[in-house]
Amino acid sequence: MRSGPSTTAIRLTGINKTFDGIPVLRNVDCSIAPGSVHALLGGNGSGKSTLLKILAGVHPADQGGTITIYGRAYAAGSYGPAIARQSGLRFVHQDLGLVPDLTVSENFALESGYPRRAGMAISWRGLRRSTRQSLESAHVDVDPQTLVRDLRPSDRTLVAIARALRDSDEGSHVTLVLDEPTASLPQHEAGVLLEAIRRCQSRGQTIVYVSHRLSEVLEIADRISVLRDGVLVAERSTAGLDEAQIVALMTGQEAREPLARGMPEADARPVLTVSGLVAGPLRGVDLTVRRHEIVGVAGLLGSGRSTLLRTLFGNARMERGGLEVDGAPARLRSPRDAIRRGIALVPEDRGKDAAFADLPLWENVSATAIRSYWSGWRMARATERRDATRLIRTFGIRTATPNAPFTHLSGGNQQKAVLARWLRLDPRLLLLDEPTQGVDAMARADIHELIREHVARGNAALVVSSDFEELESLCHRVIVLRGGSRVAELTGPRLTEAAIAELTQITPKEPTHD
Amino acid sequence: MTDVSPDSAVLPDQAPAPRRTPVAVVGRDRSVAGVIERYGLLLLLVGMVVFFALLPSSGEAFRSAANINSVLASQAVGLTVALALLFPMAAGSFDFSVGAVTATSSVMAAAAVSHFGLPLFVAILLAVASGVVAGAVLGLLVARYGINPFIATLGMATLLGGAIFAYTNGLQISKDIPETLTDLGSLSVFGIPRIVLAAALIAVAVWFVMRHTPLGRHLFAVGSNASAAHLVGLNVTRIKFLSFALSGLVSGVAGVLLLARQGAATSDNGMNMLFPALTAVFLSTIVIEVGRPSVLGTVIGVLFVAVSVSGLTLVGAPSWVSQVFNGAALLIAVGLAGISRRGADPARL
Amino acid sequence: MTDVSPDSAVLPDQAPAPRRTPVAVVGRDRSVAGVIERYGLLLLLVGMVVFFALLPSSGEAFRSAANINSVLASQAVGLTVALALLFPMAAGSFDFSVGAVTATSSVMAAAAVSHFGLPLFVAILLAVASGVVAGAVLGLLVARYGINPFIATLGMATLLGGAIFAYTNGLQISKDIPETLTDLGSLSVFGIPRIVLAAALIAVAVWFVMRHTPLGRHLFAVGSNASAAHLVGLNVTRIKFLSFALSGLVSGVAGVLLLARQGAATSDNGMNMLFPALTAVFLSTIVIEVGRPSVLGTVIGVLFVAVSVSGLTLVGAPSWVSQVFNGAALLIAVGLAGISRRGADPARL
Amino acid sequence: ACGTTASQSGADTSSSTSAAVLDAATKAVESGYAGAYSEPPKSGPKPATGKNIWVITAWQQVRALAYQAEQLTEAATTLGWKAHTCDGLNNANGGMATCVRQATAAGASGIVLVSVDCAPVRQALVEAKKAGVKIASFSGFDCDDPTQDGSSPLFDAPAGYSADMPNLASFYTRLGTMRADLAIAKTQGKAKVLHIAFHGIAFGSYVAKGFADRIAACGGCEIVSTVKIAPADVPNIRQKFETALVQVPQANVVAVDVDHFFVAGIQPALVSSPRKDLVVIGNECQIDNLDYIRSGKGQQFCLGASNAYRAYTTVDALNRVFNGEKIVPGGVGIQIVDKDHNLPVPGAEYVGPVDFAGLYGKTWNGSSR
Ligand SMILES: Nc1ncnc2c1ncn2[C@@H]1O[C@H](COP(=O)(O)OP(=O)(O)OP(=O)(O)O)[C@@H](O)[C@H]1O
Ligand SMILES: Nc1ncnc2c1ncn2[C@@H]1O[C@H](COP(=O)(O)OP(=O)(O)OP(=O)(O)O)[C@@H](O)[C@H]1O
Ligand SMILES: [Mg+2]
Ligand SMILES: [Mg+2]
Repeated sequence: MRSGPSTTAIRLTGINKTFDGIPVLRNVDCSIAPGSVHALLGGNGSGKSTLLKILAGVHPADQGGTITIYGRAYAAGSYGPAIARQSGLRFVHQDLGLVPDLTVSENFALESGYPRRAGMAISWRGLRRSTRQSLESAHVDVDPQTLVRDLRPSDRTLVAIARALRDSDEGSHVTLVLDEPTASLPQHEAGVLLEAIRRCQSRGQTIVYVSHRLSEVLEIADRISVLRDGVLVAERSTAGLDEAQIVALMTGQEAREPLARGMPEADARPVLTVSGLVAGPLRGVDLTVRRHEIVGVAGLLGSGRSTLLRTLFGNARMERGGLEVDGAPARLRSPRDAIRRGIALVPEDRGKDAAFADLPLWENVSATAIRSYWSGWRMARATERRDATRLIRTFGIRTATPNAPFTHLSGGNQQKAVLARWLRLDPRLLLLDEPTQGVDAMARADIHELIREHVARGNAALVVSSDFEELESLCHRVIVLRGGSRVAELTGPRLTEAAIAELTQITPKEPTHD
Repeated sequence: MTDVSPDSAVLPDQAPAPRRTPVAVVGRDRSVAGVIERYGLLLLLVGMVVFFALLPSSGEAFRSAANINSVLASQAVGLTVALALLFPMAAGSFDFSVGAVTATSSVMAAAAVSHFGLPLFVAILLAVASGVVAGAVLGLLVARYGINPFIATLGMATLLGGAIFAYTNGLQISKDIPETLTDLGSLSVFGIPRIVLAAALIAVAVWFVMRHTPLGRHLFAVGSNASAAHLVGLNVTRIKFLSFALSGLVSGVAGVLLLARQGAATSDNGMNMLFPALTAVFLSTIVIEVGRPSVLGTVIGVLFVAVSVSGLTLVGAPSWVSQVFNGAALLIAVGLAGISRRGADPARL
Repeated sequence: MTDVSPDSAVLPDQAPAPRRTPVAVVGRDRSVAGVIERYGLLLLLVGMVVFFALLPSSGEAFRSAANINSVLASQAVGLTVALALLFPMAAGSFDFSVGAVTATSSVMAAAAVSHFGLPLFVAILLAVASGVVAGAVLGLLVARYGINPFIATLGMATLLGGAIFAYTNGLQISKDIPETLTDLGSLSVFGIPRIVLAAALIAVAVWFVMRHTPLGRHLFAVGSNASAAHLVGLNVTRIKFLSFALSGLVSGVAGVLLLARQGAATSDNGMNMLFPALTAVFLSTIVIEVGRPSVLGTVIGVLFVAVSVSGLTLVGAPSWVSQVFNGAALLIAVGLAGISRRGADPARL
Repeated sequence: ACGTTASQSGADTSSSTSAAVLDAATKAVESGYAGAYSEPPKSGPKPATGKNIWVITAWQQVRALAYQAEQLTEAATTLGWKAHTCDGLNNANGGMATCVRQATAAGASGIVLVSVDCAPVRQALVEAKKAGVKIASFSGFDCDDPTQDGSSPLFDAPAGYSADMPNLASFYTRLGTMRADLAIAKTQGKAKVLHIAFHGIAFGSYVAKGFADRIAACGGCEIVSTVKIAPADVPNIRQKFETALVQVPQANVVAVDVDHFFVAGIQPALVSSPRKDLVVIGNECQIDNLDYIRSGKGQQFCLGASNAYRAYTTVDALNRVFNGEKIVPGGVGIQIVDKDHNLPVPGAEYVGPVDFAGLYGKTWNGSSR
């Protein structure tokens, strides 16, 4: 059946999908050449993840479509996860598909199957061994016995990727399908991933890749398909393309010029002063953030960036150190305290720390402001809904209705909703942990604009991002954390993506084989 | 790592099952399937009422004001107990102690007037306070020490049942229960039993708190994702604590109503009030605001069961029929909701 | 070209990558608090056994082999029912029907031999099959139609209770129950009651399935996060269905054991088996593998309650004492776990 | 098998009660007020020595059962035996059988079953018998009773309270018959009865049968509605009762087969009901029900059959079994209790007109001398 070279690895024809009567994909035809790196692009909510889930057999497509994999055609109704797996498809979904209460090795086994002893009992030892090997060959430093819920978000991503890259049942008919794998990965890890993708390609494997990091796409993709509002609007080679052209394809409009970053007033008063902060992995960090200033924090995986933000938000214990907010000493024992002092945190782990998954979107957007709608004797529900609806529009959150449960939103739109929730408070100090993860290029520009406007009104922001390009374009100043302390600060012309990358990277142990 | 929900892990103990997956757009789905899903139980209830009211063998008696009042009044206490359950359920915990707390409160009130000769209003205060204390202790255990609410509340229920028995020695307390109180259980105003009005008042109050105060919204936020609730500045410990304390408060009031209605406090441990209350609250999650427990839904759930008991008694169906009927009705009610939902979205799990 | 500001003391390429320590691994926490949390209930159980064994008023009788066997044997059926609960609980759903299914299966087996004169093994097959069918129906309702498991299983329990009553008319079936079967309930092998061995065998089988087969692990995966499980291609519908079918299977077996043990089938609806089973399963979540139900933990949970009942009976304590004791013991057991956990991690809320 | 059935008995063609029937009922009621007790046996074996017995009750939460256990303990202590009570916990997790087996394990010489019927503990009894434990019943039906499916009997000392009520079935049937006589007499043969029966419990079927049979024999009487309460219905009993009362406005008698049903909801329903003209007859004179009768509201009658006396009779039977002798009936009767007759002082249980303790003491001591 797998004899004879196919000209396409995967061909999707006439794929339609509706949720609750709302069309999400409309008659999508798409083909992917074997051995190519094929990027699937589109704005938030354009249907990329849905398309990939259909390819995974997780969502059934509406009647009429066909999925063809290496020459074998399946009607939409007869396709399922088992077929996808047998056909050599491996996935890293946008929300990873890791089960939090199982160990890393069990999460591997969920997809690759459990090794058995004598055809009966699970061979736990064998599973641990094979998992450790897969993790090692993907350069992921995680104990296979750890529960996934105890991993940091970035490690979770790495684990999911390592699971997809596992080199059991190797073969050229393997297709890797990656949905925004690098959204919250620091540059180094992202680099390792891209390297691995190239290696897979060189083995003849096919890669389908979704990302909002267009530079990355241009770097590795051979071809791109662009979705707009569920319609496939373009499919072409990357040769000769630039980012602006891609954005134009995604939006149907000319790309806007990125705005130059303004410089803060020289004599600005500090909003936040931290001295000798010791918490978790942090070993004495000094930091000042002034009014009108956006300060970036760069560092490696596990360098303590999130811990820094969480400490400043009262959500992690500060073991030692001094903290001043607006010139006055502050003791933040809980997020509540922090919010009272005008601090806001957009956490990096959306699913765990931000999403009220089953509550409607409008309640999610209102979550930080519930009390303010108390009119003395009852909730001003109408006002609350109106305000939420306005914010949904301002932040360009794509949804059928403000009543849609949060989980039904696309990843990027969820992130926008979380941002909206915090920006509406007009906080003095915005703490942003991977603020634009999963957000499309256009919306990211809009969000950057909102942050700049916010800061321009006399506030400040502290931004953690693994996307150094974002740090460069957004921040006035970037500090670099390493080994629990601040090792560098970049400002002005020295603040470039390359400089940040260089400062954060440690002896990049290049993959030795191949 | 600050983790708000301690070891919620695999068990459904923290979040009651219906709220794990959002089943549909809350309150706004106007498709046919959506309407069936949201109003299915109400339609079944109405259908049942019409059926028994028109059936020759039951109709006349069923339609009589006396019977309607009896059906309503008989559910007043049960409804109040179910309302008490709503708070912890909204905040994501089970509370298996509501029945036992209600029973304790009723014994407390009866003992206060009958054994200690305290004035009625003091007795009522004591009874309600006993409910609040029981709730507060549970709140402390669950919210502050992160104890599995199922075991904590079941332990509390067992303990209270034992305490009631130890105190009453299995006898009921019926002497000197003031008529002011029992009148509340027996008399009517404008043809409506007072106790029904009392329960309705409590229902409105609970509805108001759940729907029109920040606390109500906070409860749902904590129930949905405690960690996220903590990070938007809610005091999760306090809110969980309050959910149990409020549950105790309402259970305490239910105990006073129970005494008013029975005219005596029995040594019953109240556990038989638990399942009807749980059923009503769970039924409420498939009505109107699908996916979350609601006051209106609870009222419908309580009536649903009460009407079937009354109607089947009138028809003269043997006991097993009413059991089989109730079982089947539950399955049909939720089945209807489930199937209409599926019809709307075959993709859903 | 890259300008490093003055405060960069350390060179970029020398900083060691921070070694990440996993915060908590199931079954690996070796701190004192962790041990108390994981073994607290076991320690309490051992303490209780020692206490009753040494107490003059109960010691001699309590220590006797006959009493030990009687305590163990008395819990064989209860343990099996609790084990039946484990599957749906692991997969994240409540199952309130296990008791009713057990009762149905025992009536089925008794009716088959007594009323229809079928051979014993056919009767057993029928009984077990009836459990599987009930479980499968529930599985269909919950897994396929997304019906709230609480209402579905409670509806099923009510329905089965009614059906049992309709069939037995409230009477018992005790004629012609074969001795081969009742011997299983009464006799011992090597001094151990056969029924204990049977329950132990079932426990080992359940443990094996839960821990050492993909299906068992898939149950936990679905219970932990159904949508993630769905994303990795697990057939969530099928797994949930199987969890109920397996629960029905084990309940069916429990029914046969019940018949063997009682020597007669009663018209009881089995609901009184539910709470002990639920309690044991919830207690199991605070033992050994904290946060998830386990077979070993369930065994400990069952024994915990059984030993207290036996000991207190021998001491001659009045009924309310054993209730208060049980309630308090539950609270203490989980309280200990909760407090030691807090001690271990001050950052936790 | 319908819960609400109009009487279809052969008597309904004649619409009035014959004088003979009314007369018989009135006589029965008169003797009922007097109390149809006789006396304990005058002779018997001397108390067996070194015995320890286990009293196994269905559920100690039920006050009546706890009281019966106390009385059994007291009687056993009088004989110089050790007595131990075990709570069957309403058979949660087979608690009743557990008790039997625990008693066997603890080396009991005898067990007394209180409200524990044979079938649910059958296998445990078989084991106990093998171990030489003697089995007595205070109020449990033996396995040969039709309600227990009529297999072979297992009790050594089945309950037998008097010569004319030699077994439990006849005892409970008699309670029903007496209630019917009371209803007939109090309505001058025009009883229109709302009958609340306990369905699905062994004794309930006998009580209901005794009642229904007697009413059927009364031409002018009729059971206008029967509400059958199964154990699962007890929580809903008030509503079921109120609904039924609405349906039968013509009823003038409420006959309730179990006193506990009053506590469970019928009493408050009656108290708040506008129907003050009803004759309300309960069953076995539980202590709470005596208070109801005393209060003058709701329940007006109950039928006392001294629990304490029954306890002594049971223990006496067990003593005879220990001594290898035949059981002798005890002489327990049934007495009508109302506001003006036979009501014990407040807070006291009904013990009946006979000094059974003294008489049994004499029997036991006399023979030991
Ligand atoms: N389960 C669901 N129920 C209802 N609507 C859904 C569901 N899943 C996705 N949608 C809707 O389908 C649309 C496409 O979502 P999808 O996740 O495919 O977008 P995406 O292109 O991956 O976006 P992003 O870049 O933000 O990840 C969105 O409007 C979303 O709201
Ligand atoms: N209280 C603590 N004591 C010791 N180690 C801790 C503590 N809190 C967190 N850590 C560890 O410190 C490391 C840094 O975590 P953090 O999430 O702050 O890093 P990060 O730079 O944000 O990494 P990422 O790239 O994953 O977002 C993690 O390995 C975490 O497990
Ligand atoms: Mg997406
Ligand atoms: Mg981080």
